[in-house]
Amino acid sequence: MLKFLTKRLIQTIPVLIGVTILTFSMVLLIPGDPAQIMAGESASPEQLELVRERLGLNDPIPVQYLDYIGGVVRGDLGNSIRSGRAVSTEVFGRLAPTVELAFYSTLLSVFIGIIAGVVSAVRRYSISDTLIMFAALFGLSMPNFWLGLMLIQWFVIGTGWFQASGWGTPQQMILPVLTLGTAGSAIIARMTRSSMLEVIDQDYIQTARAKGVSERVVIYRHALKNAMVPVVTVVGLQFGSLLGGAVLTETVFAINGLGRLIINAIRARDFPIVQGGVLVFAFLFVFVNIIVDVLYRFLNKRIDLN
Amino acid sequence: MQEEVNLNSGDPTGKQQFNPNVVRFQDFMKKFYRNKSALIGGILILALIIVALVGPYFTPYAPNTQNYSNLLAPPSVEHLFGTDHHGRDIFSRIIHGMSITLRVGFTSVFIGMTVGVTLGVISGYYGKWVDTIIMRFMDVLLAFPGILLALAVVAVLGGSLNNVIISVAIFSVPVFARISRGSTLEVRELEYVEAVRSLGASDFRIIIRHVLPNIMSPIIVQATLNIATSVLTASGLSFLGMGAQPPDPEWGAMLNDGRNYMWNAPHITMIPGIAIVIVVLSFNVFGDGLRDALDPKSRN
Amino acid sequence: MLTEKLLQVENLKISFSTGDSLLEVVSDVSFDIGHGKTVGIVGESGSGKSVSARSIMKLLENNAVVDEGSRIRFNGEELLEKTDREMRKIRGKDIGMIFQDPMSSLNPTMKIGKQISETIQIHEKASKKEAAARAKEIMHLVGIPDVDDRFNQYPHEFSGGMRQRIIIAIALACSPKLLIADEPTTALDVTIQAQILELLKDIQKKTGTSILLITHDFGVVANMCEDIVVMNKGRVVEKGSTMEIFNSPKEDYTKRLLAAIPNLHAEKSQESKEKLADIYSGTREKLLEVNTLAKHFPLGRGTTLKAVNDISFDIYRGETLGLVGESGSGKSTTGRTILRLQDATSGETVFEGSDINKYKKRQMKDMRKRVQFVFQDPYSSLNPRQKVKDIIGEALDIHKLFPNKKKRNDRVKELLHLVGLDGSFSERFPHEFSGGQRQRIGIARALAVEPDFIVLDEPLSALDASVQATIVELLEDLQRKLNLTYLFIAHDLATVKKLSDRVAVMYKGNIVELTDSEELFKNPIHNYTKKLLSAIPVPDPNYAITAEKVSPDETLDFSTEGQVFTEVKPNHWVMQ
Amino acid sequence: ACGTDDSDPIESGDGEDNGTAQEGGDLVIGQLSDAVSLDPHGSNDTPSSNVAYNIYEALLIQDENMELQPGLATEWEPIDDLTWQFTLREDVTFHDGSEFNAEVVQANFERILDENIASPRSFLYEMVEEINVIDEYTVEFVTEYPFSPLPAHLAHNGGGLMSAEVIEEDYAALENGEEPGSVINENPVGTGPYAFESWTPGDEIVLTSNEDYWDGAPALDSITFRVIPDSNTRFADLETGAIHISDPLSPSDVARVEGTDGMFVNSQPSVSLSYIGFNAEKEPFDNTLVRQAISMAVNKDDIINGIYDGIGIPAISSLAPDVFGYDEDISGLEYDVEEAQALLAEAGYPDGFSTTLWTNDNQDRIDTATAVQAQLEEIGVDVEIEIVEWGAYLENTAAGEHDMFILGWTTVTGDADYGMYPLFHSDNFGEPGNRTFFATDELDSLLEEARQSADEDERLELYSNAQEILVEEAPMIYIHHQEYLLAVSDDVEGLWHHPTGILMLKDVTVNQ
Ligand SMILES: Nc1ncnc2c1ncn2[C@@H]1O[C@H](COP(=O)(O)OP(=O)(O)OP(=O)(O)O)[C@@H](O)[C@H]1O
Ligand SMILES: Nc1ncnc2c1ncn2[C@@H]1O[C@H](COP(=O)(O)OP(=O)(O)OP(=O)(O)O)[C@@H](O)[C@H]1O
Ligand SMILES: [Mg+2]
Ligand SMILES: [Mg+2]
Ligand code: NI
Repeated sequence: MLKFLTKRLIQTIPVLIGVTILTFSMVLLIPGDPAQIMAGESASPEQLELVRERLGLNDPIPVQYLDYIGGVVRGDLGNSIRSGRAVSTEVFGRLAPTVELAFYSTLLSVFIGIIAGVVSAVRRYSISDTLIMFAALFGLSMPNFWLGLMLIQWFVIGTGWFQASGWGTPQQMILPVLTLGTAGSAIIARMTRSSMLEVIDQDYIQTARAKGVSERVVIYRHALKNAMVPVVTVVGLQFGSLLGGAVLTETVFAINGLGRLIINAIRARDFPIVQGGVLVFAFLFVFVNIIVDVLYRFLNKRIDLN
Repeated sequence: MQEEVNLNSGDPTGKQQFNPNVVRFQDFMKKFYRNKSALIGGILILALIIVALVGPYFTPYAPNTQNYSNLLAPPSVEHLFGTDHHGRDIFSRIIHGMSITLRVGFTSVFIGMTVGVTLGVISGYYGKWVDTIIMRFMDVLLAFPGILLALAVVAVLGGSLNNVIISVAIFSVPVFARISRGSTLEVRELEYVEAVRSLGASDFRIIIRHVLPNIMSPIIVQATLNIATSVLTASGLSFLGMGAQPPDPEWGAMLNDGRNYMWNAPHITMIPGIAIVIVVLSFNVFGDGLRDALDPKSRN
Repeated sequence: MLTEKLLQVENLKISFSTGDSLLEVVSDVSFDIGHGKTVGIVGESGSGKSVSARSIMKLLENNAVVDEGSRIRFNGEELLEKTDREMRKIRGKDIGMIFQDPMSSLNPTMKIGKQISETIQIHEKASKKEAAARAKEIMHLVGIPDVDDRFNQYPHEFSGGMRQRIIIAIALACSPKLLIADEPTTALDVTIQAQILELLKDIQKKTGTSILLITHDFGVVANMCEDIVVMNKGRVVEKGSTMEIFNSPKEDYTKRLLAAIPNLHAEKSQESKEKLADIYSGTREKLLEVNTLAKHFPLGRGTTLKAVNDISFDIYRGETLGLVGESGSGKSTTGRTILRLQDATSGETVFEGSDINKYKKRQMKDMRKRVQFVFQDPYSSLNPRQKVKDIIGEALDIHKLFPNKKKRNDRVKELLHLVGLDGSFSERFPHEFSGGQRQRIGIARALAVEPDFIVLDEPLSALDASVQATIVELLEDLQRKLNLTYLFIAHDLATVKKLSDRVAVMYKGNIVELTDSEELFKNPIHNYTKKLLSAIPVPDPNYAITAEKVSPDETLDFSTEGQVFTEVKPNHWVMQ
Repeated sequence: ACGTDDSDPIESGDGEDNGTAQEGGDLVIGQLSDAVSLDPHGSNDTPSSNVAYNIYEALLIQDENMELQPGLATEWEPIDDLTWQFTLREDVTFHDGSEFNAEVVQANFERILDENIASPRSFLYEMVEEINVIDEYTVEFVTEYPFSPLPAHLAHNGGGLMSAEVIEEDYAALENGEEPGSVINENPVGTGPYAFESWTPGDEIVLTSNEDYWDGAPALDSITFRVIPDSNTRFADLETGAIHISDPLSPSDVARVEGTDGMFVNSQPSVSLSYIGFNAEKEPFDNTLVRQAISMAVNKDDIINGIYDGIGIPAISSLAPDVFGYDEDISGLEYDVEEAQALLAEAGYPDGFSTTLWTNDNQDRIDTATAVQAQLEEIGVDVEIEIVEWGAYLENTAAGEHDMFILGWTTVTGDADYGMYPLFHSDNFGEPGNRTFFATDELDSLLEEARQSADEDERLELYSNAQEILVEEAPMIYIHHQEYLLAVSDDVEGLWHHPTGILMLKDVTVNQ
């Protein structure tokens, strides 16, 4: 296991290099000039030239890339083109809400999703199965902002129990977590259901039944663990994509998170921020995926990760 | 080469003249029919396709005709689903937008699934450095902001509908890859895979015949659900100039349009939302049925 | 309230819906079991034994239909009318069940120990710790070595026989009133089998448990049962006390069945003797040469399990090498490793002159056609989503032996016939078969490509005597005609003796004795071999297994430390 | 500040100035986006200006009628064609305690014009050649060419003045490889009524009352600018009292605010314009008749009523009524489909033609495009709408790759020069503002003459002519002058909204 972990951590490096290269190529591909955006729309050509020179934008791309990597190795992610602040300050300053939001929402969606999925599978084709499917599909088909705004309407304006914007207190955190968690639980529920159905008429489930253990134990202890691999994959993806920025939800609830930062940076062609953000994402992602792989192994000892 | 060698006296009993491939398919269909949900799902999908194809000829209004004297009207006899903020008839727009929405949702999922599952299964099956390379590459893709990728696609290929489909498909490749890899890791350790390997089956054969059928159900679930997310993602990219552009009545775009009117005219958001639900529901019901039909143990 | 009989089964009728038709597999089956009694069900493979047994627990496949006229009364209560919730209270506590298929009956993702202690925890309201202690005790009782380590392992790390013992342990954990044991000892060597049977009797004595024992092994029946029910083709053909049935069977089928019991004292054929002469004189071609082959499994915490410990032997073309030994001694592992289904830890397997561990892809594929494996656990080696015709036809497709599907399917039907199955079965899925039928599907699959060499890992363990005889005949026939070579792993020593030219005895990863079969059975030298031979149950109700035959494991622990394999007599090798 | 930035559809309020300042109060403003920079020279967006306006003061200010009033300068007069002289207010100190004097003014403007700083606001002062300190409280601006709107430009918040010490420190940091403005952003020091307290990027900026303010300490204890991007969320926060002002308010929400107790709508006619530009260098838009035809085929009332809920006024030219130089006697091209068709036929397109209309992803603009598309269909012009992402949009419209496009412009100086020169002078093709690539020699010289003339009447005359030409030539469809809308809590008093989009907070009080 230790070997596996070290190996995977080492593999982070090529991933990080990969994303930085990809981001740099985007700079080449997409229109929009950071110098222009920084210097303002009305800057004179001479001014632009100066800005480009100062930002090193005139160097050949490989040189810029190496400069950048050199900086990263020294722990310097550069400065935002738009605000001039250090990228690390901007990015890490927003990491906490994003990670917290992702974490709590995933927790919630795992909780709701698995229970709903199990109920759905156990009572296949019953009313509750159908209702859960409807709810899940509705949750998926309506964009996140919809639920977010509805929750604000009901629980902020309607009852005054919660706060609509910001992040930190429970009053601020519950609604966004609910918004994201509900959406996430939809897919987890569906995945759990189908995966459970695969497992539920296996012989060893009969054995468990023959032992006389309660149906709850049969389902949650025997069947569920065997059905978890696809579910864990989806949860990992879910968590990852939330880390990658739940932009719509962050926007609706005015949460000062990474997702919004990156989107704004992309729109402003603030590439140092984008680079920094993507690097952090990549790192988190690799990390989440390591956890997922370790969980695979935990769930099923036959899975050989090496 | 040695087919004439007869091991024992056992007389060949195959008297029926049939093509086993056809039988296999018929068999599948038989089960499929017996399965109510598959049938309902199939009928729904068929109905959707028919409506998408011929519906536009029968709508009460043109989808883009504006009427500024009748904005945001709630559903009524005259306007079944009400009108939007340009006074357009939402019912007609829903019908007209169906084919484009279905196309975006279905095609992008199909492409993403094909590529993703291929990569995921190869990765999970072979493991070792193949797994490392493919999965780290998927990590890169996942970590990379989709918008940036979409921007690049627009810059290089332009903003056509096909390109939005490609972009959305690219986003879903790592999702399918990870799901199919996870399940493959499990299946490849099972004894029957070992048994087939001992018969000398090629890896390709094992993957196609033995791994894939046994990892289908999470893939089916992901695919049927992804139709909804793809429609939403695709319309989320329209601000980059990708895909459906106004006034095309693409559902995801209609849904987003309603955002400013959620309080005075909630139906503008709800109706396309429900329309998407219905499409996704059809595919999900169908997917459930497909799963059951593929499962030899569930026969009713 | 004590009714006269603990279990009364009346007019049990069960059908399966397959495709469009209803298939009646159990018809009008009636029998009963008294308190503290043991009733054996014997009968043809596929005759409905397991289905009947499962129906008592109400754990049938969902496509099964129990006819309305059927009655199953347990302790005076009608089980068929009980709801699932009510049944749950009965299962495990009042009725324990040992399922036929040990691998698929264990939860692959739950630790072995937990699977046993769980039952104890529920039914005896024991604490986690107590339950674990009890579980370890039971594991010890069923003969699992190194219980503390094994407690935390997973089913796939257990040998076939060990898994079966775990299933037994689970069923015994709560001393139920009725124990339904469906072929409980098929994968066990005779010493452990004896130990288990003794254990069952012991429990019965202490708690008055009734046992419904399904088995094909008349030795076991003779030793255990008061009454016997003989089934054939879904019907009860004969019922009676053990003595009656053994001594004066009435029905033809019963007579045939009894006649087919292999005889340990039969002389070896002339043919076999000639073969041995060839081998010993060195004129017979060596097909396979195994040199200091080892396979180790990590046990965690740095320790390794030497499942196969530097063994060497040769296999000659056209011979049958029997491989017997204690459950968990490494027989299956040996088989898998020499076919490179698992990578060896060290050592080499020379197949026709070159080490298969160094084979290139092409050579490998070629070898895979010529060498086949029949897996010990038939169910899990069959792809659940494939029809039998595709399972058996797979190898034919892989090696492109038939130009079209029709010819291929004809061939599949022919193979099914060979192993005694109906051609129409080719359209079914694996879960729709009985244990013995699945086993034969595995054999048919191996025979399909007409290989040169087959490793048969307990190929007959689930078959009744008559079918067993058919298969043995088939194997011998093929060997004669096509000069096939077998590595025959089994615990049924009579069959091993009949089929094998030479026999190797494995014990704890080592081959402790190797000689021709006649010699081995006449003059066993190694202590383990002696123990083994003495534990063979005799298919005669007059000879019960005696207590001293069932050795506690201390005496069974014949150390092999520092010993070498030496030829004590001509062609008789023993670890000393 | 050409107002093209899509994230600032700015709102404004009428001066409901009750004057009775109560002591204390903490005002919280929920706004669409965060300030980019608190360096007054370092940004050009409305949120930044809104914050900066309270910290820094300029030499002059514009009142609600866009009339110039004394700021940090008490008097100003042109010395000759090229020279303006300003007398500075005495006894003004910065938040850090340093003195305000002529040298500070010089240091500030030299910084704006320093190419190394690359200030996005330098365009406002590019005509300034030198800044001379005459004595401690007198300063002189010398321009390259006669430029009469200079005082108006100096009233722009880009001319906000900061402490010379901070400027020095910032320069020092620049030497060390920091970005310009990095020191100022951390420690913005001005003379304004509120002093900088803290800034959590992306979240909020807090200002506190400057007790030593030269005009007396302001009423509020603090002002917090919170970023709340979603208008519905801002509404909810306003409703629950978490914020006091929601900026901006979208027209479709006006009814909702009006229907809710405890809040009101504050609206302020703006000096901004929304327009649809043609590419006058491309066929068929190089043809004046075509441009006129299309302009006449667009029903501005429908757009204003349908999309902006009737808020705002139809535009005739690029100048809003409040802008100096606006001529109310000029009438624009009237909506007339038949005439439009006739013109199109005359231009050689009796059956219309196909073209594209670009917009960025601003919802109002997309809706405008959608409406225009339907309207142009009536004269046979087949319009395809393309949404273009903001970065690409700016780049591609500046490069002239478009056919038609939708954009806006805010005359932040309140002077016609700024409302016309960048948009229509041939020097300003592309990036600087003239994305229609329309220019005529006549217009060029009118605009040049007008900016150089010191005589107000003459300037009015010249601009009137220019407006006539712009109506006639129709280089763009002038859609409307929006109104800045705010949702304000009833607890807030004394708030008004400047026509350039800035919130005037000096005299605000909050009942708590
Ligand atoms: N799920 C099923 N669907 C259809 N047929 C089935 C199913 N399960 C069992 N059968 C059939 O029912 C018959 C009886 O099976 P059963 O398992 O009871 O046999 P058995 O007597 O236990 O045989 P064995 O000794 O081989 O285990 C067999 O012919 C088998 O093919
Ligand atoms: N994959 C594995 N991981 C760990 N241990 C294993 C594994 N496979 C087998 N073993 C161990 O190796 C030993 C030998 O197992 P093997 O299956 O070869 O026994 P066997 O002689 O075939 O026994 P049986 O007659 O019970 O089938 C056993 O102790 C078993 O627990
Ligand atoms: Mg059976
Ligand atoms: Mg074995
Ligand atoms: Ni501007």
